[in-house]
Amino acid sequence: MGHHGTQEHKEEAPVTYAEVDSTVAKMMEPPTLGWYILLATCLLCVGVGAASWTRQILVGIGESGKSHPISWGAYITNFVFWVGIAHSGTLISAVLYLFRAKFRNSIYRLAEAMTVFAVLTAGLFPLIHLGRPWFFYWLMPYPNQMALWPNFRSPLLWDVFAVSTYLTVSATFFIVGLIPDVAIMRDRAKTTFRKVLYTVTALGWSGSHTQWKHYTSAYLLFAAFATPLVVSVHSVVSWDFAVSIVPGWHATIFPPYFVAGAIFSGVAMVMTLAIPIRAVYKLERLITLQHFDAMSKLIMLTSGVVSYAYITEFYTAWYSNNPFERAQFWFRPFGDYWIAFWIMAFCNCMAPLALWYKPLRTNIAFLFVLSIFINIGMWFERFNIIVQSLSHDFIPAVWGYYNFSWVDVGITIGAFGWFGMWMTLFIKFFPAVAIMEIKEILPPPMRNEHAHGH
Amino acid sequence: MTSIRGNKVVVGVFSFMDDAMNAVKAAKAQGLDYRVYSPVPNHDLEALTYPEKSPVRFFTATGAVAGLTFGFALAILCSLDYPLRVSAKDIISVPGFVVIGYECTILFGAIATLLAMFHFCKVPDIFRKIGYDPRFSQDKFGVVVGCGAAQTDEVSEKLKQCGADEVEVRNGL
Amino acid sequence: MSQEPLVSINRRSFLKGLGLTSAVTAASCASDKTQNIYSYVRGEPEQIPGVATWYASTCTECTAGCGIQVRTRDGRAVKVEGDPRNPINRGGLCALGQASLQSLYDPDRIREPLKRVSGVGETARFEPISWDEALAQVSEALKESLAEGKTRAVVTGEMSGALGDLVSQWSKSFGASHSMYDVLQPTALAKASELVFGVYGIPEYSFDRAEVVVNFGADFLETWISPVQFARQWADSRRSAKPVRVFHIEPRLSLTGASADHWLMNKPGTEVRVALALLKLVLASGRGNNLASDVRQSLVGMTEKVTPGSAAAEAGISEEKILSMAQYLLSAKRSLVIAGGAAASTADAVSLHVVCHFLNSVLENVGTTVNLNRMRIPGTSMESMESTISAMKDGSVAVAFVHGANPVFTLPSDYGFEYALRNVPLVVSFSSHLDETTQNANLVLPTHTGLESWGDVRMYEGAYGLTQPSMSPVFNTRGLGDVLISLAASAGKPVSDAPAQNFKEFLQESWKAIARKHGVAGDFTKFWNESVERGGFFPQAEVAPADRVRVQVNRSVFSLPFASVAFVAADATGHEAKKDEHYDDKGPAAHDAVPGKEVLVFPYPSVKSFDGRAANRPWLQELPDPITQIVWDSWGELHPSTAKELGVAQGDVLTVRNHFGEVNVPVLVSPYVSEGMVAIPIGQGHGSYGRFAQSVNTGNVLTLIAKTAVKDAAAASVAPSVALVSARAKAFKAPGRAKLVKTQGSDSQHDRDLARTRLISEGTDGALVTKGHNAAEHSHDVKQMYQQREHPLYEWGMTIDLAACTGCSACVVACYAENNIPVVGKQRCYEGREMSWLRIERYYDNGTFTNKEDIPPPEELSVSFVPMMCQHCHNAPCEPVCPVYATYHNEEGLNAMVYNRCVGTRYCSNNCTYKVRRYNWYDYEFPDTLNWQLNPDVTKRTVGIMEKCTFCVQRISEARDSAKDEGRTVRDGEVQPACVQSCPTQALTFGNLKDPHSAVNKARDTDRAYKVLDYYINTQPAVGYLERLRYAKS
Amino acid sequence: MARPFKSPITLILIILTISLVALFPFGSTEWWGSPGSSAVMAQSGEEAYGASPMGTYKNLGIRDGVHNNGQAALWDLHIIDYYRIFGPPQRARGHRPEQPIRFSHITHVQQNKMDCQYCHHSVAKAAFAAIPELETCMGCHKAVTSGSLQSRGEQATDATEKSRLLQGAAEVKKLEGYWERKEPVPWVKVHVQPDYVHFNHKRHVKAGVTCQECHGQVPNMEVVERVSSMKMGWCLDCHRMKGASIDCSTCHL
Repeated sequence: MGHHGTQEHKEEAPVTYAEVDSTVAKMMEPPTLGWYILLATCLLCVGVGAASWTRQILVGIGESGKSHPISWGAYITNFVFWVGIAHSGTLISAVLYLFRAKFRNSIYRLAEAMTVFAVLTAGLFPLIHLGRPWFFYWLMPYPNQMALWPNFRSPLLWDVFAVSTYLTVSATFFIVGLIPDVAIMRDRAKTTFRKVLYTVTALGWSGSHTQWKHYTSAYLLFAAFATPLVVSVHSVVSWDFAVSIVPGWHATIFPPYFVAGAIFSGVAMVMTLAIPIRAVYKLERLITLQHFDAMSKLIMLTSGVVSYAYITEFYTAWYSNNPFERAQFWFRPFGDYWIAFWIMAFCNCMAPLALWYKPLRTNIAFLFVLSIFINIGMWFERFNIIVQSLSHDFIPAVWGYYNFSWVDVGITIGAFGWFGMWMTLFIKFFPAVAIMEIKEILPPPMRNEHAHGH
Repeated sequence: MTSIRGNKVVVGVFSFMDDAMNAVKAAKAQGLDYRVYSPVPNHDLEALTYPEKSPVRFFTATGAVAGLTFGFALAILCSLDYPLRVSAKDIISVPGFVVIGYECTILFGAIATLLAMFHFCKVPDIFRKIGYDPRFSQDKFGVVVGCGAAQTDEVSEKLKQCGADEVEVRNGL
Repeated sequence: MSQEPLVSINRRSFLKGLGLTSAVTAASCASDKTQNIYSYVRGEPEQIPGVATWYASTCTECTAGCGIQVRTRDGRAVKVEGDPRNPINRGGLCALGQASLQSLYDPDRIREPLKRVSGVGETARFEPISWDEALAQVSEALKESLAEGKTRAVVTGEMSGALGDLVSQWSKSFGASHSMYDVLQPTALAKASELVFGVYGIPEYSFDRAEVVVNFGADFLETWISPVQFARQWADSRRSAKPVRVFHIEPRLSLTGASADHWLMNKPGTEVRVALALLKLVLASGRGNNLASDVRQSLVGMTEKVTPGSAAAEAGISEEKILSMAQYLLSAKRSLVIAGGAAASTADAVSLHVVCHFLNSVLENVGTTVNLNRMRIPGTSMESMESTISAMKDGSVAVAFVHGANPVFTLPSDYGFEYALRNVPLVVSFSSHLDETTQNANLVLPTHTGLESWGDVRMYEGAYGLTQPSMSPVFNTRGLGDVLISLAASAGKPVSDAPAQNFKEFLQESWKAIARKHGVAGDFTKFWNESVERGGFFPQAEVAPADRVRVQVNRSVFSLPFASVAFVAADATGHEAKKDEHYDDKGPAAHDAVPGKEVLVFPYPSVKSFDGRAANRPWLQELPDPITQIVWDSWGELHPSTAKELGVAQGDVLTVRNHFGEVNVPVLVSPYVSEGMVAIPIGQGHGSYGRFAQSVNTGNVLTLIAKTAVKDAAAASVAPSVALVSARAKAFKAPGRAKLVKTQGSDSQHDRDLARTRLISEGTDGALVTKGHNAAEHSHDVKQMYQQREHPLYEWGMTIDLAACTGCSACVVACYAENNIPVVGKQRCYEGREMSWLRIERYYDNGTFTNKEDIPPPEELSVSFVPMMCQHCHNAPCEPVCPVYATYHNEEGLNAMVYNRCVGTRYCSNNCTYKVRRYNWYDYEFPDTLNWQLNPDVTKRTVGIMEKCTFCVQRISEARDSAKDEGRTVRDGEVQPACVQSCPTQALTFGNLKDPHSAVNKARDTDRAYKVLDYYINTQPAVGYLERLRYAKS
Repeated sequence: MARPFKSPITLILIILTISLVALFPFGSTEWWGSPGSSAVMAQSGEEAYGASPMGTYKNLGIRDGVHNNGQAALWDLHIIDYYRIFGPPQRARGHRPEQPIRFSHITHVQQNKMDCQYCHHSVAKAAFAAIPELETCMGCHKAVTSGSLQSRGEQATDATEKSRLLQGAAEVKKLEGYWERKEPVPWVKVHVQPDYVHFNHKRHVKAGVTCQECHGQVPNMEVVERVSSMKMGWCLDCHRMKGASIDCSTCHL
């Protein structure tokens, strides 16, 4: 800590503490009509999702498009998609923190919020997907009159632990990071509502030297804990598949492949969120083009890893001479769902190649379009893995098709609405850009520059 | 050291960090208790005010170890409590339980860290902020020096000398 | 099973029948409500609540006469199983017989006597009427008709035994005509026997004694004569050291054809030419000296004009095949030549049967594989039907009774049966179901089904099956016999010398005669009780087949037509000439103006719907047709080239129309039907009969068929049977698409080694050698990651012999019945949500070991059936993935499934290699009265729960329970899951793998044993398969 | 600033203790010695629970002899269990429904010394312990008619005895009514088990489990009451104790 970010603003006047405060505070000014429309849209989507889920519970899980043999479909696709989205948030907030990558500070809050809300969204899917969601608590190891415990050998139970740990740790990390910023808001608040809200949520933070001491120490430790989670959570999610024997799932490459894919999709999602927020709230001086360049490079890297993993899957299938694997990987590009495969290949492997052309890495419009492409591509990647593998496995007599249903679509829309709803509320009520951490990379105000040790 | 509690405190509001640091040095020299409020944590400030390492890390380690133990114990004991065979797997399938142990390590470690941090930072504590000023969270530095009622003028003077924009004498809590 | 008996339970919200004396309670539909316990008012000595009672009886679904055992729980029949003591079926039972319960509990059954108040046919409306009132009306009408000098007619289905006697005696005393009709009765075969052997009847065939069978289309594993008996014989031979070699010649691949070694697809109507060519070749080799020389001479003359080459050309099969068939027939010690099924039901069916009979005579099969001592005498007579119909049309019939037959549906419409019925002032239907014929009745007096009534079946001289009621009647119905006796009594016309008060007494009287005939000495009551307990009386069951070799040729036989059947266009069949004002012309007036191309209509019976009588049974509707794998539908099978000509593709709707009628069937393209024809199963497309039958609204294919006069005067003026394959019709694409629901994903096994076939060929020394997979190729030494588990007492396992599996799907229906598997309907099946725990996979291969991805051409075809259920793998992939232990491995080697623990993650289904787990996507309802059948020993499953084959764990539990009572372990064979029990060929064996002497272990002690996919994924299933056997194509 | 703990070791110990306390639920069932499920039901029911308390009813509370006082496992946390919050009282201990005829086990079993299996005759023969047929009731009540009870009641001198007899007469009258109408009595179920539990009375009776271990001292009940929770943990506890099978598919087929 204590590094100075002055070189980032060479051409312009240096950013001051006060400017950071006022820029961020501006974001939190009373909502505009546009914000209300956005929130209403999100709530409408949540309503669609809730109605779909209600229908599914009342009529039967069969209202979703799953069938025999495709017992997992859109819900698990969404689950993996949202867990994946979460990952880059943790990567940016924790891993880059440990690596002291300064470009993280202005986008990390957004990324971390995205993480928490994405996990919050993802966490719904295992519930939605259950046939008897009212018994979800049987997956928890709680002492009960049945004298029964869950099966700790099941990858799904690992999921329960991994996702709940992830949610807890990332939420903790997120909230702890928010505390000093909420304290700022508390001290600037003008309305009683906000005053009360921030007074309570700031927990009485004062920024005294002992608090900072323990805070920075704890923050580093949180980052240290969150970092292995980046690798482990999606590895565990990938084991849901890799530990099984379904051709197309049973692959040792899955954990790194999933982690890379998660970061890939997450960074894309950060871009999708950051670009409009930056434009609307005029954060150009806080979130600069250098940030986008850095993120673009991350996308290039992870896109490369993901593409390599795709190729490896095909190569492994061919080289193994296993008839089931071979059939599966022939089926993917040329079978019933060829269109899903080629969407994935285009969005995830081909489109990001454009970033090798440097000007595009700072072309905001292009990046926005690309990030949406990647989001779509990554959704289809999961769809391909889950649905394609299941529809074409060992016994040809039971090969089948996935029948996408309106409930599937409704719940997917609901998930986006749910996520959007939290994001929308968040940017209005809490600082979506980390004030304290941006200040941290600015030079502290000094009467005598030379007295400063660096 | 005289505690800042129960005595008078002198609050100095500083625009510049080096001024604030000088004030701290002065307070330290006089053996007065002090507290510094700053908008951001700072290395130099920290070296001056709290040179020791934070004890939070011990809690973290303890939590992590406890989590590891708990995770494995939970998985193993639950499996033994009602031993049911699945496939040909052993009742105690250590490879699978590693995941549980690992996740619990992180979970417990993180929670222990959080609790320790709250403990040491004395939060949540919404109202008891001695000598606090809302500007301290934004762009001002605050040095709060505790002293006897008799010393207030002297200390105020000293803080002004160090470059305080404002100096105020308040009651300690 | 809940804790207490006689309690209405939730999903099993059926009314517990409490015998005659006690009332029943309506069901409470939620377990949270107060539950009541109702006890019997009076105890039934043989019934302990919660303990099953079994009744021996005889199946009355078809005329084969299989023995059954009916399991009843608390006064309700819940399961029908084949009786192992019966000499006909020896324990197996077909799908139709298994589903007889759904006829008993049919929600659309007629529940009380009805009187038609308005409309007729499809517009008929009925109102309830009391039995007394109805019987009074019938009595009155009978009296009036006798006074007016009009006649009476009784039309029944095929009927034997005491009921048959009673009906004919009744008819005699009331001066009524009695005619029987059953569309599938091989009456042409009986006629041919009369012409060749001098006895009218169907000989008993022994497939197990033959070395070579040449079969012209007889579906002896499906519906022909006695399919369960034949299937067992065939399978016994296939498992023996010298398996019977079957040549099957037919225009459309049938289930029976699929099991043949050599399936030859011929052009329809050419069978007789191939048979003649065979006869020629056989005679040419000098055989036939056992015949009178002039007969032999006539035969030679008969075959003069045919050569193997010409026959081959006409039939569209290769000449070598004919030559090799003849060669095999000649070299076999015993052989069998048969004809039957749809392929042999042409207008010239008698000719074909005659040639087959001659072939059997010349090959000296009569007395060995063809038994003339055990003739079944079909009562069906087209002659009598025709005269009855014309009498009805004349208006000379005043009262007509119909029972056990649905001629409006099964008789070709130009017989005008429906019109004839409408011409009768009082039509009384004794049907249990509101079928098409009953819709034309004035009075409906519902009768019992076979499971509620007394009766007997005479299979042949020396085999008498006895039917006893296994439960009190479900509805307000009466037995036909009782009704007739009471009518006779009220009219003062006793039906026998010793007037019986009811039909049971009449039956006992007739059994006294049987006892006398077979010299049973002693107390009749003892004989009767023994027979009831045994389900019949089988004095000659063990007697060796006939020694009576009798050829009494009616010389007119040589003047029969032996040419290929010429199928003339519909408008040229002489229909116009026959058409009278009564005939209701459904077709367009100007047939020629109809677009489309002429095709031959090929209706065929199937195990699913038989002749249509089983159409309202949801189990059978949801049962995938073993060949097409289609559920809940009818279809028109077309050869790809014919489909192309007609411009239709799979899933299009095809209108098939001629002067007589019209059907609209979904197109199913298959290379295994002959060109230029459309094959449509009989039995679907009911206009009335019940909700399930009517859900298939394609139209009845039999309406397309015309009655055909026999061209040859020498035989008979009336064709002895309906010529199913005779009509041509215009076919064209109808608008719209049909939802053809096929439950099987891919027809090919994609070289995956699921169903293995072992080829049998003759070694150099003439001994048979089988060539299977290279054992070394598939044996593998897998290093186990985990220690293999121990099974302290039992390790349940199953062995499935693919060489004996015919794909008949009886096991599937048995599984539905035993395990309360819900029927989900067409739409859910379309979505892939059928619930069947056991499926029969059908693969088209080419019989070699390098299976191609595509299905093979007809001449290379080798069909495999793989019954696939939970394999109870020792390394089960489904178990470790369940987060809540809803599925786990118990120490008896079962892959146990705890339904109530399941939260529905469905991971187990994903991870199941065999995809045998089924998920409750919805809460499935059993419509009222069908729910009476539910097995109370099986746990209910609600929405969101995974279910699967449990090896009928409730039966294992029951056996374990009784073993514990007796302080022993479970005996080998004591536990038989429903599928194993039902299998007509005993292809499935179940038992304890721990016991080295158990049947299941012995069965798999062969080099044919393998386990599906185990080689690839080491699941170590408890279900072992034995490779299918097939003679190498020569 | 003051440190709350002198050394981190103290803290480590405290946290370890807390986490081990959290593991205490395992103490409820003896995980360290779970018997394999292969063991056949032990024949030692009587030894474990003492002889059948037939003949000594008067001194016993209705819970006496009930396994584990009718409680399920120690950790019977109904708070989270569906059936306790939303479930029916029929599944809970203390369920004591009103019956169509106020049949008194005290009168029949305690006073008239009838054996359980005289009426519940199928208990050792079948999974179900049958409710007696009306015919069985009438076997005695042909002699002990409502009329006879009525006249005895009218003649009785003791007030308790009198009211008891008169009430009995009224109840027997109801019974006679059912018998005349040939109608079964709609008894209300007291011991309701969910459909997925396949309890077999015969096996338990043959293994020497007394009726009282589950049903309590029915002879002492004027109105039959459910004294045991009959929850899975409760069943399992006894099964584990007696070495009976704890294989899921023993009860959940």
